[in-house]
Amino acid sequence: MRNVAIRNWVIGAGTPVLLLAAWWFLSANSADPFFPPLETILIRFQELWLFDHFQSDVLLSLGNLFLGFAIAAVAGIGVGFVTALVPPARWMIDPLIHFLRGIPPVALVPIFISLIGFGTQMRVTSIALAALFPTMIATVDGIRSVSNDLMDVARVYRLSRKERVLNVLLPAAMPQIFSGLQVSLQVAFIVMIASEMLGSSQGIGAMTLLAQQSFMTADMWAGILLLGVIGFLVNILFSLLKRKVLSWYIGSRRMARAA
Amino acid sequence: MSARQVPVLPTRNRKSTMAQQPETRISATTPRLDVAHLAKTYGSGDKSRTVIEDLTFTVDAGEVVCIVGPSGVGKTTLLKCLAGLHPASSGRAAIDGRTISGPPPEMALVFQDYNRSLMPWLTVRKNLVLPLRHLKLPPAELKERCDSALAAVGLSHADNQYPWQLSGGMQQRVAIARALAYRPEILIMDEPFASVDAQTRFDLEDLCLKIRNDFNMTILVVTHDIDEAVYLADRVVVLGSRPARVLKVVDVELPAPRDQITTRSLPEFARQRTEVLSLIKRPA
Amino acid sequence: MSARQVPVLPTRNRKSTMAQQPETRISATTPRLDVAHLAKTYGSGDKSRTVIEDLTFTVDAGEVVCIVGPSGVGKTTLLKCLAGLHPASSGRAAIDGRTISGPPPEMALVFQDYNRSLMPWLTVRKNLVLPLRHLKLPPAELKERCDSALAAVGLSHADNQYPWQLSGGMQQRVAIARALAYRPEILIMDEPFASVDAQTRFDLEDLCLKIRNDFNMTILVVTHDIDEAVYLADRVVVLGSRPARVLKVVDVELPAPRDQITTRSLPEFARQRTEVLSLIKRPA
Amino acid sequence: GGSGPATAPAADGTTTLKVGTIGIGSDAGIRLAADKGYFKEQGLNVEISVIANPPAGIAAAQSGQIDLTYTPSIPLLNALSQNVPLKIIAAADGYKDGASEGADLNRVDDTGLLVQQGSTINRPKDLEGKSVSVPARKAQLEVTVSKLVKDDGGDPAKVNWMVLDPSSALQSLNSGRVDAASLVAPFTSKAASEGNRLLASPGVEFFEQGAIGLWVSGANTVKSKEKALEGFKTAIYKANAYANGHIDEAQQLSAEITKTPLEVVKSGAVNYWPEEVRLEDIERANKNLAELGFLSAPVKLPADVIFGK
Amino acid sequence: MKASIRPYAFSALGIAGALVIWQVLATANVAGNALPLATTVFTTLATILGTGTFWSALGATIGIALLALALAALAGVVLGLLIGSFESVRYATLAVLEFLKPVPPIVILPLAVLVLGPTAEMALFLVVFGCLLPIIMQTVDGVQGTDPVARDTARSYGMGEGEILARVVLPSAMPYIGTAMRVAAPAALVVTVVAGLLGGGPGLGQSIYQAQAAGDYASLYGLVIVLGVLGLLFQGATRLAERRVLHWHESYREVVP
Ligand SMILES: Nc1ncnc2c1ncn2[C@@H]1O[C@H](COP(=O)(O)OP(=O)(O)OP(=O)(O)O)[C@@H](O)[C@H]1O
Ligand SMILES: Nc1ncnc2c1ncn2[C@@H]1O[C@H](COP(=O)(O)OP(=O)(O)OP(=O)(O)O)[C@@H](O)[C@H]1O
Ligand SMILES: [Mg+2]
Ligand SMILES: [Mg+2]
Repeated sequence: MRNVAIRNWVIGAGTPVLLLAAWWFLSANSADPFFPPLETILIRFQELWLFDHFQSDVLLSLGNLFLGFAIAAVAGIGVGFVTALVPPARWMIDPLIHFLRGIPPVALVPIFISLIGFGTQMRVTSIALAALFPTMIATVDGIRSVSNDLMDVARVYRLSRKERVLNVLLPAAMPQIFSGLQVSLQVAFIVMIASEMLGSSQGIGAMTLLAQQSFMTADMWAGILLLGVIGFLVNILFSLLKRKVLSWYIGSRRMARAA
Repeated sequence: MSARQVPVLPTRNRKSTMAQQPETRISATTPRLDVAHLAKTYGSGDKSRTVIEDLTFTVDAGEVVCIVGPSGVGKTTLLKCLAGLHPASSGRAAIDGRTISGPPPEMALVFQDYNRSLMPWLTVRKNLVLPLRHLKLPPAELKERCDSALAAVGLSHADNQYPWQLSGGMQQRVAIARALAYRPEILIMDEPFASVDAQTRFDLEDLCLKIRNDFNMTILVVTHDIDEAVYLADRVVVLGSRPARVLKVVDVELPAPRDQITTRSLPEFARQRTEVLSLIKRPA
Repeated sequence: MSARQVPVLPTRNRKSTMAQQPETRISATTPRLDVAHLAKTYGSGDKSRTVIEDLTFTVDAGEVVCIVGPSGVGKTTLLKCLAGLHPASSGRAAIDGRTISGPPPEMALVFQDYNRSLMPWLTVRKNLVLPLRHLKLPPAELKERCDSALAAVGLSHADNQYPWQLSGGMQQRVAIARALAYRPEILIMDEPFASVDAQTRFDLEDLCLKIRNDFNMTILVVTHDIDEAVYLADRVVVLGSRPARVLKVVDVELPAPRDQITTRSLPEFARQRTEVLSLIKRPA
Repeated sequence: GGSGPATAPAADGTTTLKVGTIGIGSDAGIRLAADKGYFKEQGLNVEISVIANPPAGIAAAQSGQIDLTYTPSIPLLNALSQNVPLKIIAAADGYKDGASEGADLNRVDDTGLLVQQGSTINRPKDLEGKSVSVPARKAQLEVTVSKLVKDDGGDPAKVNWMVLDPSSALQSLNSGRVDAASLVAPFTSKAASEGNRLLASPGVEFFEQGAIGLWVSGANTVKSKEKALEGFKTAIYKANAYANGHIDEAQQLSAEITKTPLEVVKSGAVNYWPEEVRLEDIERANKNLAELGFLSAPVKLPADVIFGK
Repeated sequence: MKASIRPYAFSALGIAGALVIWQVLATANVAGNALPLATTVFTTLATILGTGTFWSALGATIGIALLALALAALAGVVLGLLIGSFESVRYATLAVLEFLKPVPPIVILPLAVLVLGPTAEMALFLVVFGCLLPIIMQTVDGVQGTDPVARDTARSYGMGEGEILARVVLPSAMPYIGTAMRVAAPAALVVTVVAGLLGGGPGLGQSIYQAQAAGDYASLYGLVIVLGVLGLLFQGATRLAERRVLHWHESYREVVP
């Protein structure tokens, strides 16, 4: 039993280390302009991001990301509730929502530019708008799949409308809302990068794209690495939040599996 | 489990027509619950399906009535009509003469799907508290009600656990405790003891009889277990055929303080259960 | 439901040590199933939890043995050890003297969580066929086995439906039919009739006794219903306390062709059930 | 003499060359070569596809995904500075010798720096602290405008560069979201016709003369398709000469390619298609880039960077 | 009868309302030429639909998206079954997968463009990269989510490991895979377009880029509308496929009264 745990731990930690080592040694003497040595990439990473452009670019990008995502989350859940609870509203905007959802958010960026310019508002608006849909759709799905049994309980014990929304519908739909939020976060991340391709060339996405266009491949790799690390960390942060809020759901799922 | 040593549930303090009019308690002329020519059809048009056609029976105040009948006959449907969750298609169900048109405030319902009727995101205690919120009770009483209800079903130790951390039988008891903490005047339970082991089942049956005595609660129980029906009930309503109708209402005449060992070994008990059994066993 | 008019299940054609050595059938000296000092501990280290400590009992060929005991005592755990799904922590369980180390081919298990043991993506018939595939039976026999098993549990009409289109009791019967179609020599069932109504339950109990007689099947049933245990069993194993141990093995001496009405009204029946009951009811 | 398997002509004796362009007015040159059959004369079958931007074209060319790409000299120098193996095959567009000494610079330069009619910006130095749109960072327009600012005594680092596609840039200029826009034809003439003022012609002031737009191949392609590229060069120069001699016909084609009305094309700069690539012109740009700080040092151009020289 | 028509009436109302608002805003000239009239856009769209280049771009987009989706599904399910079934493989890949999972394809777009150029292969690579990980992760979840009771049932009836994998584990992982595909299908389309828009790959993305570069807003909006409709079709198709394959699953069961 113990041996298995240790073995798993070794495998789990060892493989990434091994892969990094392989990358390091295989690329060490690379002359290919597109695959520079890992060492060069890491040096550029340190020079570029720690902490030269940290404030001006990294924080700027992250600020837009979080602001846009927060707006999307609040609006998505709110609109989702209204849509789910008022059938005529749902019938009216459902087709439009699914239509808009099929449009790549990146394709909308030029339209936003022409409508609201290319400043921070444009970036935040495009992030928020694109990230709104997954949360909203998940919220509607979540509310509609709340079991009738729970709603019957709420009626039998005569819970008020407010209690029903806050104490039954919201928590019951939470697991689905969270998976919607997770998709929203991914979309927000994508649009964050895309929105930086135009306007003032500040931000991680803009710098990475610029590095690519001027053939500074080490810089481009450093940017990709940074974006990967940020995506990873943001995802971990989100998972922690989810674990806290949905501890009951995760626990019950685990229980159902182990039973 | 110590349901037999049930802590005394304190007398309820909610306004109660019953408590204020003690003379009606024994009066058989004003039934507490009155089901008259009740019919229920699901759906409409081609897809309509009549589950209950013409059901008539009454439940007096302070009575325990059990409903038995084959699976799918419409027992749960009947209870949902009584609880005001489904409107009756015709006929009527009334409490104290008032026709039921929405969930009546003096009633609580323990659902058949106990595992789906508990909120999985709330601990056991919070599940009990949820329906009590809008009663705006003083905190001390709130706590006291939950404590005694949990003690009554033998789950005092589990109050901080989540429903999904409990075994099926324990979940079922949480659903019962929630109804007890609500202190209804009429308690309706749909196969409430289906998932508990024999010992706990006996304890809960006795708890049921005890709260009836202590609070003069009116109790309606659906069960598949005919022994249980006979042991618990003052009267057993036997439902049969589809659409559902009352085959017979059997009056159970067993001596008053019932006891799991002695009551069940009475010859009269055997006679009564055989009667119900033969009603059910006849070819559909 | 017409389990009472059970179509005769044809004699099995699978190789069977039993069938070839008829003399052992009645011999009490070589028990079919032998549980000796069985112990089962879940987990290891600090988190370990001993569920079964030292369990010893035997089941003879052609016998029906019922196991009763409080919820969570370890009945399901015991059955999973017998079915070779969990290894025993110490002691041993053996079939015909062979220690069980993996799922034994002559055994079928009906799970307590019947609704989770049916594959929701397969129709009722395909659920029955699934475990028969690797037996490589001729198509005609395959069909015949499924037909008769479905008829036996009264579900011939439902063979093209999906499990989730059926009521709980019907699902449970599908799980039983699957085991019947597999034609095991030893049938182990974990609370197999918990979700069926009284009438169907009686029918299935009688089916159980019938297949034992027709095929000399050895049957082990876990149940919460003490009446059922006494009605079905040749012997009742009463489990108690935690970790689980055998409180007593009660020999049931009721006349051979049992009948729901007459057997249950025998004074001897009442005596036996009271004995089991009092064993269970004593304070834990 | 490269005669690898890739040079093997098709059954009908023609070799296929995949060429990437960015879809601008000077594409009239290559279009003429195709339309007039100059490629066919050389036994070539040229497939033209549109690429998003010169760096993408360079990437595609070096990896062999396409055989030739259009690129201005600045992205090429950027790539060469990072050791991307490329060769210049032929000239695609540029300025006549002595163009920078002419009076009407806007008639030769298809790039332009524009401000609103009433703007307070009157000379490149005034751009300090102002927002100026460019189609891409560190690319031709940023570099050339930077030189204007620097030559005028200003500091290009103090300019607020905004990346905008030309139509958004024009719109932003009109609505005052940017203070100046650097544009390429046909947007320069569009901007002028919408009431904006041309401040300078950065292209010709930077490059002065010679080839700017180039047809470029990856080093591997040059090895394996030497003969075909030789043919391409011949055909292109024949077309360039024809275009220079038949401006009306070329402008007609330009209008088609860029989907702009012919009047707008005619009102803008007149394209010029050079008939050779001179190392000194490239070196001049190279030196300017280094002086402006876009390159840490001038790229050491290999002796054979220009194909066939 | 009346009740079943109402939703559609409201939907039509919603769409009509949106179009009217658009037309009014455009007529009021709130965003200059950046917001053309709805009517202009639809007439432009009609002309675009008449051109061959549009259809070949549309074909390229759909082709790339579908091919990549198929590749990703095949590889993802196989890898997912492998990772989900063997603990050591799972531990070995855990960290790498967790790192790659949140990395959107747009992050490696610059690299893909550099190495593969503005080609169909580049778009294909990006789409596969974007769809593969969610499918792998979901399949692993599905394998792990296989009900142990179902697995035990199969074992107790003497079914072999391979048979259990094919007949029990795979079907019960199907709903997870279905969810992954439903998310992946529109995503595949989106990434294909992005690869064209930002990386110069072939297809509608490139057409949008060209329309935008030329300041041709009517075409730009027309193409965006085409994408919206295409997205709807993709979603509809995956939903339909899922309903067929997963008709037995809770979310698709037709309730029999
Ligand atoms: N919402 C509904 N719509 C249509 N038919 C329904 C609905 N609910 C129940 N039914 C049908 O009504 C009949 C009676 O169902 P009900 O649940 O009342 O049976 P029951 O007597 O409680 O059975 P059990 O003992 O199995 O709980 C069943 O045949 C069922 O299929
Ligand atoms: N996989 C497991 N790991 C750890 N503990 C377990 C596991 N399975 C069961 N247990 C524990 O073992 C004990 C016995 O469980 P088991 O399911 O055997 O009880 P049971 O007698 O079948 O109860 P019931 O009548 O409710 O079905 C329980 O306390 C349970 O929590
Ligand atoms: Mg019911
Ligand atoms: Mg069990």
